[in-house]
Amino acid sequence: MAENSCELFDSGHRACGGCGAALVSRLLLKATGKDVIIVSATGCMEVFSTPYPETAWKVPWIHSLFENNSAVASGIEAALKKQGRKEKVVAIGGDGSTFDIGMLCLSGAFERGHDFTYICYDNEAYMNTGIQRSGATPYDASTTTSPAGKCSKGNNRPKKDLPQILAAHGAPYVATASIAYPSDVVKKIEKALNTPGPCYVQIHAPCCTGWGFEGEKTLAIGKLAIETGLWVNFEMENGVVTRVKKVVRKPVESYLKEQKRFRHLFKPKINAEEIAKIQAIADKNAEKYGTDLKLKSKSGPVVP
Amino acid sequence: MAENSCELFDSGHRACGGCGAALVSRLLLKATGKDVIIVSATGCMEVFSTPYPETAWKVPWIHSLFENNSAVASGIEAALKKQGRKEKVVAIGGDGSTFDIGMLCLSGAFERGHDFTYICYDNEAYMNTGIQRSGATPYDASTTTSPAGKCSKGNNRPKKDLPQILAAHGAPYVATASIAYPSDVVKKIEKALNTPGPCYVQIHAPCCTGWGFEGEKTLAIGKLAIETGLWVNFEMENGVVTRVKKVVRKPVESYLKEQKRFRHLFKPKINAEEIAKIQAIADKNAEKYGTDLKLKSKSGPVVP
Amino acid sequence: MLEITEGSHAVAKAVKMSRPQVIAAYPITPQTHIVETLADMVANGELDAEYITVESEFSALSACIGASAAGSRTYSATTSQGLALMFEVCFNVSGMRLPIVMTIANRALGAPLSIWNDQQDSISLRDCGWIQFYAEDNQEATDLHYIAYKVAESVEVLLPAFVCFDGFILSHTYEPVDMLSQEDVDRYLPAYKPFQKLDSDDPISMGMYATPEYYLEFRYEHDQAMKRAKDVISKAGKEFGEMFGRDYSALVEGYRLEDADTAIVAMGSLCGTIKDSIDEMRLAGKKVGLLKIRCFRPFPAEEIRNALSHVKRVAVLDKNVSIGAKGAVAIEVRDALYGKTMPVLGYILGLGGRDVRISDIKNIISLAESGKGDQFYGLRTEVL
Amino acid sequence: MLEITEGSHAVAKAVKMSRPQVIAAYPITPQTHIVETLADMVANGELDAEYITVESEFSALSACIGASAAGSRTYSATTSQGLALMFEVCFNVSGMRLPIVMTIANRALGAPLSIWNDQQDSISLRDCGWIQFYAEDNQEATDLHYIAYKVAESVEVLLPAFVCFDGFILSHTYEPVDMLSQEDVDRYLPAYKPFQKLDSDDPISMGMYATPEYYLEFRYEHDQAMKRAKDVISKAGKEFGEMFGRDYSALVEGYRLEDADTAIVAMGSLCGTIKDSIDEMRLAGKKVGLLKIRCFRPFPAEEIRNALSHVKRVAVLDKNVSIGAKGAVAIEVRDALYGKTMPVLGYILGLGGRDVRISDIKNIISLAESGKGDQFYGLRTEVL
Amino acid sequence: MRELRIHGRGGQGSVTAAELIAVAAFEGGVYAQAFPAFGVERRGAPVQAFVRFNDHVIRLRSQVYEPDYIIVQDSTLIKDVNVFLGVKPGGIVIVNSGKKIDASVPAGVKLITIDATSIALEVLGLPITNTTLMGAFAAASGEIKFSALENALRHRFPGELAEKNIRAALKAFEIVKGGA
Amino acid sequence: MRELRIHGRGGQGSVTAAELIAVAAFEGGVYAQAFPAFGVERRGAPVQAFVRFNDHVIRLRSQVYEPDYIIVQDSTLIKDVNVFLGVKPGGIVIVNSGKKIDASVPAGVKLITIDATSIALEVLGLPITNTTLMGAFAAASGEIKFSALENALRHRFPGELAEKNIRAALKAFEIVKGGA
Amino acid sequence: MALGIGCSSRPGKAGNNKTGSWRVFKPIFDHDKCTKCGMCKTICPEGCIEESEDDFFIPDETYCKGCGICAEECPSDAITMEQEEK
Amino acid sequence: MALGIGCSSRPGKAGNNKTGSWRVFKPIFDHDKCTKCGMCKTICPEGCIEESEDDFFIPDETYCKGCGICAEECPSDAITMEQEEK
Ligand SMILES: Cc1ncc(C[n+]2csc(CCOP(=O)(O)OP(=O)(O)O)c2C)c(N)n1
Ligand SMILES: Cc1ncc(C[n+]2csc(CCOP(=O)(O)OP(=O)(O)O)c2C)c(N)n1
Ligand code: SF4
Ligand code: SF4
Ligand code: SF4
Ligand code: SF4
Ligand code: SF4
Ligand code: SF4
Ligand SMILES: [Mg+2]
Ligand SMILES: [Mg+2]
Repeated sequence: MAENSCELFDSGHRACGGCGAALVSRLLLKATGKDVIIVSATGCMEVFSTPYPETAWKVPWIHSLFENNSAVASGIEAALKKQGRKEKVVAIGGDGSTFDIGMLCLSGAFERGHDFTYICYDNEAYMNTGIQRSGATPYDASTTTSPAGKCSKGNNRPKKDLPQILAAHGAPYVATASIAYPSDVVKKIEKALNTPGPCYVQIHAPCCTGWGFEGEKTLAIGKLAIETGLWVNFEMENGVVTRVKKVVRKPVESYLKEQKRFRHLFKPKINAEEIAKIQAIADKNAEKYGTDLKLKSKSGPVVP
Repeated sequence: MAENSCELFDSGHRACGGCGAALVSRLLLKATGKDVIIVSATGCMEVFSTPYPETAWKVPWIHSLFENNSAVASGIEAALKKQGRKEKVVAIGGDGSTFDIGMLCLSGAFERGHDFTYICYDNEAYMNTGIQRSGATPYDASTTTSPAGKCSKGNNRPKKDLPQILAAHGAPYVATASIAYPSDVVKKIEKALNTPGPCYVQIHAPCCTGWGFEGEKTLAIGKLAIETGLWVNFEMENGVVTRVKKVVRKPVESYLKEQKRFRHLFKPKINAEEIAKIQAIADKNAEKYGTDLKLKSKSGPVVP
Repeated sequence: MLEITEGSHAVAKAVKMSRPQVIAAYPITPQTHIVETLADMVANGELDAEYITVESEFSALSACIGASAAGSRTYSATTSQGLALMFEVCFNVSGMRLPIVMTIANRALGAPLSIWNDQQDSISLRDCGWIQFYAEDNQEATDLHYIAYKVAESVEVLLPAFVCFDGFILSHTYEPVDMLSQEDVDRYLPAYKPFQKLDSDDPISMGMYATPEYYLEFRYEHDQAMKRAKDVISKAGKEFGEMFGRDYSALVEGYRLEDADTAIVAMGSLCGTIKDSIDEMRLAGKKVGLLKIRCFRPFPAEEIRNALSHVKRVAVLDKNVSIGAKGAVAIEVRDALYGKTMPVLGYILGLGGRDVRISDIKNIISLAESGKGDQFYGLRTEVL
Repeated sequence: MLEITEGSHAVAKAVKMSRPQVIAAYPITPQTHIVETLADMVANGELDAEYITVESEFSALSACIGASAAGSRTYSATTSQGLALMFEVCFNVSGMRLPIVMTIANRALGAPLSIWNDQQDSISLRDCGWIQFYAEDNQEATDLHYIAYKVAESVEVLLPAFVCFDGFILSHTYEPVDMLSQEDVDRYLPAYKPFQKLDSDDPISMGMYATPEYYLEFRYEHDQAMKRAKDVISKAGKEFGEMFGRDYSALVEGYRLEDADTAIVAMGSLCGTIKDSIDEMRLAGKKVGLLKIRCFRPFPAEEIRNALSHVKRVAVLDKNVSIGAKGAVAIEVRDALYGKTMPVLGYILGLGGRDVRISDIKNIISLAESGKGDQFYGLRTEVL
Repeated sequence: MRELRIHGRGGQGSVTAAELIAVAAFEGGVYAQAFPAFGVERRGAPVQAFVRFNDHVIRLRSQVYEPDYIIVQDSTLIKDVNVFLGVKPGGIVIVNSGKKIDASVPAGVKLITIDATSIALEVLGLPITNTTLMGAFAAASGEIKFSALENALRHRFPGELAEKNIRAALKAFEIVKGGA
Repeated sequence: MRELRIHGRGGQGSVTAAELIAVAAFEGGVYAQAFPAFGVERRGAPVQAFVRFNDHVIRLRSQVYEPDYIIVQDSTLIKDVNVFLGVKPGGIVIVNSGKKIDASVPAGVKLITIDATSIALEVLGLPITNTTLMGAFAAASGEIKFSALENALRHRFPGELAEKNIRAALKAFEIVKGGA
Repeated sequence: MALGIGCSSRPGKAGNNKTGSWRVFKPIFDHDKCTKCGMCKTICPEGCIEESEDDFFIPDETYCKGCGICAEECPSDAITMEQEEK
Repeated sequence: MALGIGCSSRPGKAGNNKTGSWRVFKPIFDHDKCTKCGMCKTICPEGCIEESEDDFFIPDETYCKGCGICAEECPSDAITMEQEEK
């Protein structure tokens, strides 16, 4: 048995091969070290890591429900404060638990200003239950509850802007990251842990099973999301964007066409109109966050 | 019996004399007219207007719970759409139901983009249950769950910025108003009703009982809130502030000292430190929204 | 037409043919296949309904309240944690007398979390004023949806209904189901005519609060409606039988019970396994029979009393437990039989997906014969 | 020391003296005075606890989970809609075996909304694996909090507990209560020593999920803990009696029951009115007695059976109804008495704040004597 | 067992009056129980509160239907609420009024009117009559000693406020004692 | 009643195979029941699915413990899972493998190995073996007619995909038929 | 009277609750000062100020709670609150 | 074995689940190409790549699911995936 003492997240967990969320678990514990208490919401991560009695977590870990990790974390933080203990408190949940069903507890905990870090591993749908749409599902992605079909082009709502929403709650530190850039993930989590008050880090965690690509491409897909501007890596401090990952942008097709969830945009024939809408989302992101790397040449943003 | 056909909100309701929320009900129905369906959350307004069988509402009205008016409204909107009906849908709730316990359903409904208007009558605490703190309670206000005391100066959190939060949800129209300016309230509700998608209007509704002032002062207190910059009347369209009520600002004391909930800041002795913090909140509001009316003289903002 | 299909798909088809106008549901294992199928039907234009992808079960059922109050036929589905999260809303729906139908793909309730089958979820909502049907197989699960709508919407009743079927065990099982045609369904279940609705041309206030002057009477009326539902269910079940050959007029159903010494009482898919067990035991000369409870709310106390009056002993199988007491079915069956003298013994089994086999049923009969009961059955003592 | 005080204040003082380290609660009538008093104590430095003003009951109890799991003694209070909203969390707390104590100021459940008293709220959570105490008066309400913590935290039990007392009727009533001193409480209820906790020096995973290999056994263990709680309650109640003169060792308590022909069974504040009624009826020569159920979970079936074996008839008063069935207490009492022959009749009364008077109790005894029961009592037929 | 019903309006302190009367009675060795008519009434709306007095523990939890004593905080209530409903023969009704009451009290019931508003305005500077009427009640009923009332008021209100209320109560106490 | 157990890995289509076998059996007039071993298994993890065949309605709802037939989609499973557990004497085990299996089958049980992966790769261009193994099962068990299998596949998969799968299944069918 | 199914009711009964009885002070309108601006009607939380035939505004005593807002807000100081003798 | 109260457990048992059995392809590390950059270890979702005594990186076959990420991401193309014969 791999008794690897530096590795706080154990092998033997049940994630799909190539799971982005599993990598989040590992990076998270790398950032926190052992003096942490993790509160996990129901979802893939909880399910693949904690069938009784085989927990993969070597730090204190608790799961209660799908909707309440922020509230459980609030209670832990209060107890630690009362007991004079110094562990950091981290709540982690998937996008479903974070964007949707957990919003009540999340909004409440941020409003109250507890000192904890909330991590959302964002695989852009409810994966554990079989790939249903969440508030984080991108525009036009086909899921089992937003299927592409004769009268549907997939999910018809834009991705909810949770970082902005939590920044509007007065969160001192809000950041986005991607497992495609592991050290950036670790750095941002560390920064969140060391910032007093409720902090939020949303980590893009591609899901081979749910998005429809081969497991080996997990990081590659994550990179493409950033390179096309459909995912922006940034930091916000006290509501102000302070750091953005700049890129030389690629057209969104290069990201979309790699994934089954967008296949209906290409087959039976290319749906240029919808792809243009998605391109517009990327363009808006780029503009809003100023992600475009100005090349030395004066040709402007490299959007074809 | 007053059978007043133009008046869609009936006399005989049980609000305290001088209730700001009661005035909101009346102004709301003035703005909506009869072709509307109202969804009301539990709270003072629901309780003072609908003890069986004495409803004060002459338009279709439904109450289900304290936390779900947005979701009920979502269902109504969907049903009307399916049935090809044209009534407007309005969800209304107090600040407790809106800022706190209703956040799950509210955030979900805004994320899904239903075509309805959400009205929050903001009396800055849970009044129906006896003046407990909500996420909308202003800094330092003494309530029964954030009482001023030896170790407490009242509510220790700033007011949650729900307009900004809902704007970050992509709401096309978000506005604040005050019963102190009745026609502005009506105008903003009308605008919200006529803007497709989920719109939000937050109406300052001073509560004589909960804040501790005489009922006749309800509008006067509302005006003071605006004149001191502790409440800002503004409109946001697609996330951008498009209109702000400008004022010649008064110091916050003039507002605070009129209300029992802030009495501990003045008695037994003036707590200048805390008042300065509240003044800073007003100053920040003024700066953020640009509320200060520049007088002809070049003396700058009239903040002493 | 007899076709072989997954339970969830059969249910989804039945729902579709019931022509709901608004569907609001939130995914949860093992209910997902139902709502995914419905989403697909909507996406492909096969079902002309508003499908609301809510952010939680709390909103799912709340949106149903809105839609139903606005006069649309309304549907949802859930299970376990999802149903638990709806608890407050469930009491609300029934008290508001909105005839919503909701499928429950029965699953255990946490903690500990379990996605597997038992009936704790719907059983623990037995007070909430909804009709509760339990299906033995996917044929019943399917048919009960039509009946549920018909009963729920009847003016004598005006109550919401759960159609419960065992998660995975039925929901994920392919088996032959005789599906009605749309025309058949339309004949049986005509277009929805709401008793009252939110309508600006005829405004009413719904969901008002009741002072002590009125509250007791509202609860009484609610309870009376549930009691009236018994007859309405019988009639609707009979009519169904007359039209389509499968009679559901009985709220409880006996199997080889007439001459039985030992009666088993059970609900849901367990009944199938029990029937096979009974056949085997009968071959071995044991006079065992089954009383299946198809409708748990309204509770058919009299029917149970009549059906069991002649047996020597009763073994009640519960896929639930009221911690600190017993299984809920056992408690209520004993209540129904109060005054009788034969032993009525309860067995709590199959919780959280623990498989129940023919041999288990036989063991239980042995236990019952030796007077042992009111216990958990099937414990792996090695892990205790 | 005997002092006259409001029920809610007495409870708040008892809570304070129990030294909770974390309190998370959400206001709801008629629980508010308790949590307001606690907030005030914290604001004035009389109580050194973290007081979390959560945004909902769902979070209130969830925060308690976190605090309790992190090793702090934890408290909450709620009622009605608030408790209903906690339903899913309640099952979670108990399954996670966290010894949280929560006061329930009993109130009716909507729809229709009602802020007034009955016991539908906690009764409808009877499956959820919490200990349930019901107080007759504010003395009991107060004392039961110490006992609740002691029992809940005992290693043989490790279960959460509701202390239920009737909303308004007790919570808002001033009456004399003998309050313990802090020293007394500290002697009876020592500082909290968690059985296990989240701790980076000794990490564990809590709230894992259970596959079908384990789930049944976890539920069994939960049920066993509840059964063990019976003895632990008796012991803790006896110890309380020995230390402070009020003995709570019995889970059920008789009043003039020894020679009664007719026994009334009831819970909560109704018992006071019933006792006065019994005294009057006794004067008129009627042999009536009361069996008060103080602890409804674990359900004291044997104790009830023993206490009632000699009576000629039983009238069970329920301030709740399982719609489509009966009152929950009546059902379980009949279950407990199964095999007996005296009539056991149920009366559903006092819902949503309908006042219950001595004359009502007398009427019910008449009804019971004439064999009429299993009905709602006290309907205003003029509004039906 | 004796029972008292207090009629007032939301905001007039009827519930506080009931509580303080119970506290005072308890100090005098009487077992007392005080509770409001539970409702959702808001400022201005008619409300009620109750007190029971007994020699031993009070177990009864129903509302009060046949009071021995009635206090009416505001004579304007008489028009809208049947404040005398159920009063026991031999009972005492205390009405705050500066004028004669034209409503007819049931036979055998003693009616005391006292201008508590004027007293309160004079002594407290506010038209808050609940404590004043407590003094009247103490004098009329004999259920509570004035000294106990003093203690109860001192316990509830801080410093000078308590003293003022005591003075108002005493004034009413003396008027009623004198008049009786 | 006959029972079949299919062993595979998450993502290999074992549940689909069970369903389609049931569909085909049903077409042949047999009452069939198919269901997965309900679990939380993810892509790659060992999974199971079951089919029952009967002449009349199947009421039994327990899992399959003593199968008449076993299909093993992936011979690497044999090392980690006891795939032969409970197999009935006289039963048939079909293992996808290009090589001889070294695991010992219980006595009286017929072992058929077939290189479904190669067939699938060849015909479908993908190593997805479930449909191929259905063909082998049809031939070995006689529970389903090949024509019924064809219909089931055509019903489930669109156009050319169905035809390809049918070709793969047929190839396996013929191999097993030939070998049998 | 039958109960409204699900605790529902048609409008029209709120007026049964005559909130005029709550009143301690009563607004007295001075028509000489009144400019008929209508503000009082707009802001009365009871909605109980009516326009009379001659365009003046008068409170409906059946419902006026005497809150005094109209008096406070009347731009012409045309309303005064007087303690009421009932 | 007694159940962990409340479905709790100490760490250490996850490894009982030998996910190596899920593997179809197997990563082969070419130590000649390897620059010892450590990327593979960082990004393996199984956390099953170890640094050996000689600073090279090797996958733990007991747990490696054969996802191929390491091969895909290795900056030196030092890892190749091969179908495994078990
Ligand atoms: C109240 C409740 N509703 C639904 C579920 C079912 N459920 C469990 S996990 C899950 C989806 C999780 O999605 P997400 O949070 O995005 O995590 P992921 O599985 O994608 O990692 C759902 C719907 C539940 N456990 N509880
Ligand atoms: C689930 C639930 N929790 C608590 C309550 C109790 N409650 C009813 S209204 C209310 C406060 C309402 O506050 P707000 O929304 O601000 O309206 P207001 O009363 O101030 O007008 C509370 C806490 C409830 N009805 N339901
Ligand atoms: S479904 Fe996606 S998120 Fe879940 S374990 Fe598999 S790869 Fe990871
Ligand atoms: S408490 Fe405040 S909000 Fe409620 S009715 Fe009275 S004045 Fe209006
Ligand atoms: S507000 Fe004053 S001036 Fe205007 S209409 Fe009313 S009374 Fe007349
Ligand atoms: S006093 Fe108040 S209630 Fe009366 S008319 Fe004026 S504003 Fe309306
Ligand atoms: S990623 Fe490649 S080069 Fe880097 S350590 Fe691993 S095998 Fe070597
Ligand atoms: S193939 Fe995947 S699981 Fe195996 S070592 Fe490489 S990254 Fe880790
Ligand atoms: Mg997700
Ligand atoms: Mg409020």
